[in-house]
Amino acid sequence: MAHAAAATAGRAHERGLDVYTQKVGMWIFLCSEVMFFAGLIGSYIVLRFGASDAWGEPGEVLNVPVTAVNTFILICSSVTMVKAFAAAQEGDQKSIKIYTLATAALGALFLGVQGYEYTELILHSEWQGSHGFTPQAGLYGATFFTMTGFHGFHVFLGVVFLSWASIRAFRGHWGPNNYQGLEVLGLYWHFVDLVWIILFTIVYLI
Amino acid sequence: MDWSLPLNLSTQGVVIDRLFWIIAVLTGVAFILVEAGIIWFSIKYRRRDGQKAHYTHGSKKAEIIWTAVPAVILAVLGIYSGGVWADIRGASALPQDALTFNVVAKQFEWNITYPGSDGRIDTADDFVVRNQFHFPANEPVIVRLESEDVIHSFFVPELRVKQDAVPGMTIPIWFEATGTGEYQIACAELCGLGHYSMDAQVVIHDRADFDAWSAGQAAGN
Amino acid sequence: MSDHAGEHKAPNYMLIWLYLFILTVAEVGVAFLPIPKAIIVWSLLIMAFWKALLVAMYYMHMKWEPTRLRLVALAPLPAVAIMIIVIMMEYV
Amino acid sequence: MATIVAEGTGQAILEEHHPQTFLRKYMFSTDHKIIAIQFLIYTLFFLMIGGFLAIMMRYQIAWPDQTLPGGGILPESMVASGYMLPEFYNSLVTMHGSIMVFLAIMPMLVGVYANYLIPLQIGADDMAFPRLNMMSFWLMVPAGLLTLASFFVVGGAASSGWTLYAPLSARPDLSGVELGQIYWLLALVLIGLSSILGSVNYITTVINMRAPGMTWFRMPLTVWALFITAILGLLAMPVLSAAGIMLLFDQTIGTTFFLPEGGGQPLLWQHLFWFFGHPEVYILILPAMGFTSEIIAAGSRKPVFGYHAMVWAIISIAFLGFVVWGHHMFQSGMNPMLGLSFTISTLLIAVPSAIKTFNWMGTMWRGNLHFHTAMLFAVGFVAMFAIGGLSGIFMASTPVDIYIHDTYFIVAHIHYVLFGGSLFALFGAIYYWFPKMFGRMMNEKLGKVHFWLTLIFFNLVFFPMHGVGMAGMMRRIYDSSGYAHLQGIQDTNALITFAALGLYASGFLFAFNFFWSMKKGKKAEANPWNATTLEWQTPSPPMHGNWAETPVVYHGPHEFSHPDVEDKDWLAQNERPDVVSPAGGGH
Ligand code: HEA
Ligand code: HEA
Ligand code: CUA
Ligand SMILES: [Cu+2]
Repeated sequence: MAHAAAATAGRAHERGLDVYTQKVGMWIFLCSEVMFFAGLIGSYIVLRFGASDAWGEPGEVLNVPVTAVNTFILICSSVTMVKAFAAAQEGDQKSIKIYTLATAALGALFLGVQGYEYTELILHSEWQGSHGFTPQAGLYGATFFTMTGFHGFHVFLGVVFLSWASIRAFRGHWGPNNYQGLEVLGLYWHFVDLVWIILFTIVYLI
Repeated sequence: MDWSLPLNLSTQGVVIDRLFWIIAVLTGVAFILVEAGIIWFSIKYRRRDGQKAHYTHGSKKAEIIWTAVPAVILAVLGIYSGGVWADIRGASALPQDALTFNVVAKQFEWNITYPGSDGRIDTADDFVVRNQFHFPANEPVIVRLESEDVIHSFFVPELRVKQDAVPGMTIPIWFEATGTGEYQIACAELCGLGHYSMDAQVVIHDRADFDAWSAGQAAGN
Repeated sequence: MSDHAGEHKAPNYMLIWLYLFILTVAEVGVAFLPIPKAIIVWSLLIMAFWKALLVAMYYMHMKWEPTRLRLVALAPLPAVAIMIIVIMMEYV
Repeated sequence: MATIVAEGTGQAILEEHHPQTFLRKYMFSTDHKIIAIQFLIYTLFFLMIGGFLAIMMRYQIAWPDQTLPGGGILPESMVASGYMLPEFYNSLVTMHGSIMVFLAIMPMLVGVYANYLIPLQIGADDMAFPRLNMMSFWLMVPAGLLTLASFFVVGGAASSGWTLYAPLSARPDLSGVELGQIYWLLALVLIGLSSILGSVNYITTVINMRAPGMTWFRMPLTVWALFITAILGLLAMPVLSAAGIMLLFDQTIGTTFFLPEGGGQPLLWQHLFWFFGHPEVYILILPAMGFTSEIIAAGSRKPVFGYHAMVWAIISIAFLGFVVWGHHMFQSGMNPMLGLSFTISTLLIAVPSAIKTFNWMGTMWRGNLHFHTAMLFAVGFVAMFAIGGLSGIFMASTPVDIYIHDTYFIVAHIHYVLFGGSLFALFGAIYYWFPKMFGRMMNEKLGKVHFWLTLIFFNLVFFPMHGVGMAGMMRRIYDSSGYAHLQGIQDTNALITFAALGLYASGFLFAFNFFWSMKKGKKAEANPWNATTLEWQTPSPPMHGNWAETPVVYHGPHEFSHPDVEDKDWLAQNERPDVVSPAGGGH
């Protein structure tokens, strides 16, 4: 990322978005992510409309309290992420390290809780008289695992990138002249959080 | 091959064919306009050294004309098509109390459930015949399409009827034959390796013949 | 370098966090209230939308971005709306 | 996020002075021009494969009762005792359509030309994200390998049509195909990822990296078309990926998204597929329209007639492209109430297409037409696309579609728009930009022979298909001899097959010209067509980094035959304005 700012400035260009290229690129990429999740969520809505009897009441199978805590974890990771970015802008090296690392850790924690949730569902729950709530458990199971699974996959990628950002933080890479990488990564991370907000509501609570 | 639509034997077919030929004329005119224009320009304005092309960025007037004219034609066509479509497939187009058949598609055959002697479907005297669809001419009939496995499509060219049979759905369509004879149901949706040979016999009778045939079948059951 | 993110006073990120926290608690609470399902669903959707908006506006800095970038971000929404509405019409 | 890091100008220039290994320079290059050439070779290869599958299909259709020549070398699961098996025919149709759309035409339009032309035509030194760009090519490689491999796995290649309608595509027990289908779905996900990464790159590059003076309305129409196409891809591809993944789960882990036995919805697949699929067909035509505009302007020595209208037509086609998908589903059992709105929106989309068609003719009007091969193909495009577009009007009318849906009338439409449209324009583009890409000219004599053979054979193959469709011949059937209503068309089918052989053979004439010219062609100057856009104002082929110094743009994109310019009939976009009275940015 060292030359990112210089590179953009070095290119004589027509007035574009007045925003540096990496950030524009990330927003555009997020547009496609919106469509991807819209495909999944749209299918969920349609399938649920078509066969509403196949769905459980909130809390019937899915463990809402645990997931609420998990949601809270993800929200916390969003605030640490944005704090890391703010720290980079101010050049507060100590905070940068703490916050990037915290974000990565919270992301990993989220995945851990999700893993626990999956295991419990698959091994120890009852759904429509049969043992275990799996992706094969009708449309309810299929949509649940597909949507939360793909979200989890996005979190996983985020954790990988965040670990890389943390390593860089410890090498003193980020600072007031070099915060773009954190900002772009932050956009991705907040988007993943945002998707979760929607998923949590429609999958667990409605 | 003679560039015509095959024999038409249904009331809907009359309207469909008329619409087909209306569009053929409209698009035919557009076709000649475009192709003749291209050929003419290609010859008339071919390269001549030492002469410059006419410098212009376009003409508002011309552009408005060739936007508006197609727009109007297409709008009229759309509304007309919509009307015909509503008559054929609209929610209220399905005739009341018409003779009804269940047609169930599966790889690679058509099973037709007949209403039997009481003329009503879903009663005890219904009977099923495989790959033979008999029905009377000159009255509307309803076909309730279902499929047991994958998507098939109920296609009888002479009746100008085509409708997919989708597993998990029951789709009613109707038509009225204007003549008698023997034809074929073809399957028009790729449904597996036997798709090409998923045909069934269609026999359109007079009402009296149909009743006689139906009674004979019911007795044979 | 014409980046606006650095020009505004940083918002109080913790306050947004508190907001999100309260809304999450409220959502979980509402979901189990003994009131008609339709009311629950609509209030949940509104709260979820509100939370999403908070994240986008403050954490993703949409509030301070130039309008053109906001338009980029909003571009897929009409497509999403069309897709979902039309597919839903299968059931009316 | 490592991949989002930009490669700076500085680094690009540094690289130039390092001796590079073959691997660095041609295999894992991040130079958009090299990546474009990689895509070109890749897509031409798949064009050849896709064409070959079509020829096998045609043979079967024309002579269903005869053995397939050379079929003996194929395994028993494809050709048994000399006769092609129906399941192999279904694989051929499916993979012909899929390969042509996803591995030949789409990556050729976008992977090759968006890559090559966008930076050059807007005056940038490379893409915004060169490494992402390299990745989008290398994702296509496993996709292609999976596709080829799928023919040779147990059960054969995917065989439920390029539209992959569920439940057939999701039920190995009903289709007989398991691994082949899975391979193809995996390939599709890779292709989706590749084209999303590509789109991000193209859009960002156009938005943020235009040279000074390159305002939106001075961009060449090719850039406009590719930019809007990228937006279509960005928003449509992910939906296909999502749907494809659900289908993959139905196929492999026993979910039931599209299977009614488990409460799923077969029609949901169709909605998702066509929500992607219709924008996809415009992905396949818009860039072609862009190339055509450019080539016709240069060939006519005139500015594009109605530049602004052309831009707005592209935008409205793209926008409307998202609201017409239901026209593929008129007979699918979809709620008939939706029929009318989809008919209207579909017919509406013909209006911007009409604007474009007439504006191309307007560009030729009172021009000074130079019929080099590229120009021939571009004019051929207009003539053929109009036929395909007009046949679309028949199907857009719901009642008529009842009869012609899933008949060869549709097959005729597909090929007039995809071959007569996209591929004609692509041939034009190859002839036109070849000198820029390889620094040599293609042979004009051979090119003209190739054009006329292609035009004639193409029409002999596909025009009679309208008649075959009117006679009622269904799509995707392996043998039509069992149908009474299809008895009269067998001679036509044989004629079509002979012509298809000729068409395929002309393809090899082109291949010869292509490879021969690459080595032996006449050396090309920087601007062999005397064209105005920026890519012609730098050497052929351009150096790494594209420009000796960043160009500054003063004029609209197609200033040919400007009355104030003496002694030549063109005015490059970056020529200083003192040559003429300042031309407004909007022209
Ligand atoms: C490049 C690809 C491409 C393009 C550009 C188009 C363009 C159009 N297509 Fe096509 N279409 C396909 C590729 C394409 N299509 C494919 C691949 C399929 C089959 C998929 C499958 O099932 O496998 C298909 C199928 C298809 C169907 C479904 C048929 C069926 O399965 O039953 C329909 C129905 O409405 C349709 C309509 C149209 C229309 C109205 C246009 C319009 O955009 C055309 C507009 C252009 C013109 C009209 C010509 C120029 C205008 C004039 C000269 C002006 C004067 C005209 C008038 C006044 C009428 N197409
Ligand atoms: C762009 C897309 C494209 C192209 C170019 C073609 C080209 C051809 N197509 Fe295809 N076709 C489709 C897209 C395309 N098709 C689609 C989407 C379907 C629907 C599939 C489905 O139903 O699921 C279809 C279906 C289809 C059918 C219907 C089958 C059926 O329903 O049963 C038929 C039947 O005749 C057919 C025939 C042909 C023929 C004879 C050609 C010929 O024009 C081929 C001639 C070959 C060439 C022009 C290649 C020449 C190039 C070279 C030789 C390469 C040179 C190499 C180098 C330089 C390295 N096609
Ligand atoms: Cu049944 Cu095709
Ligand atoms: Cu379409």
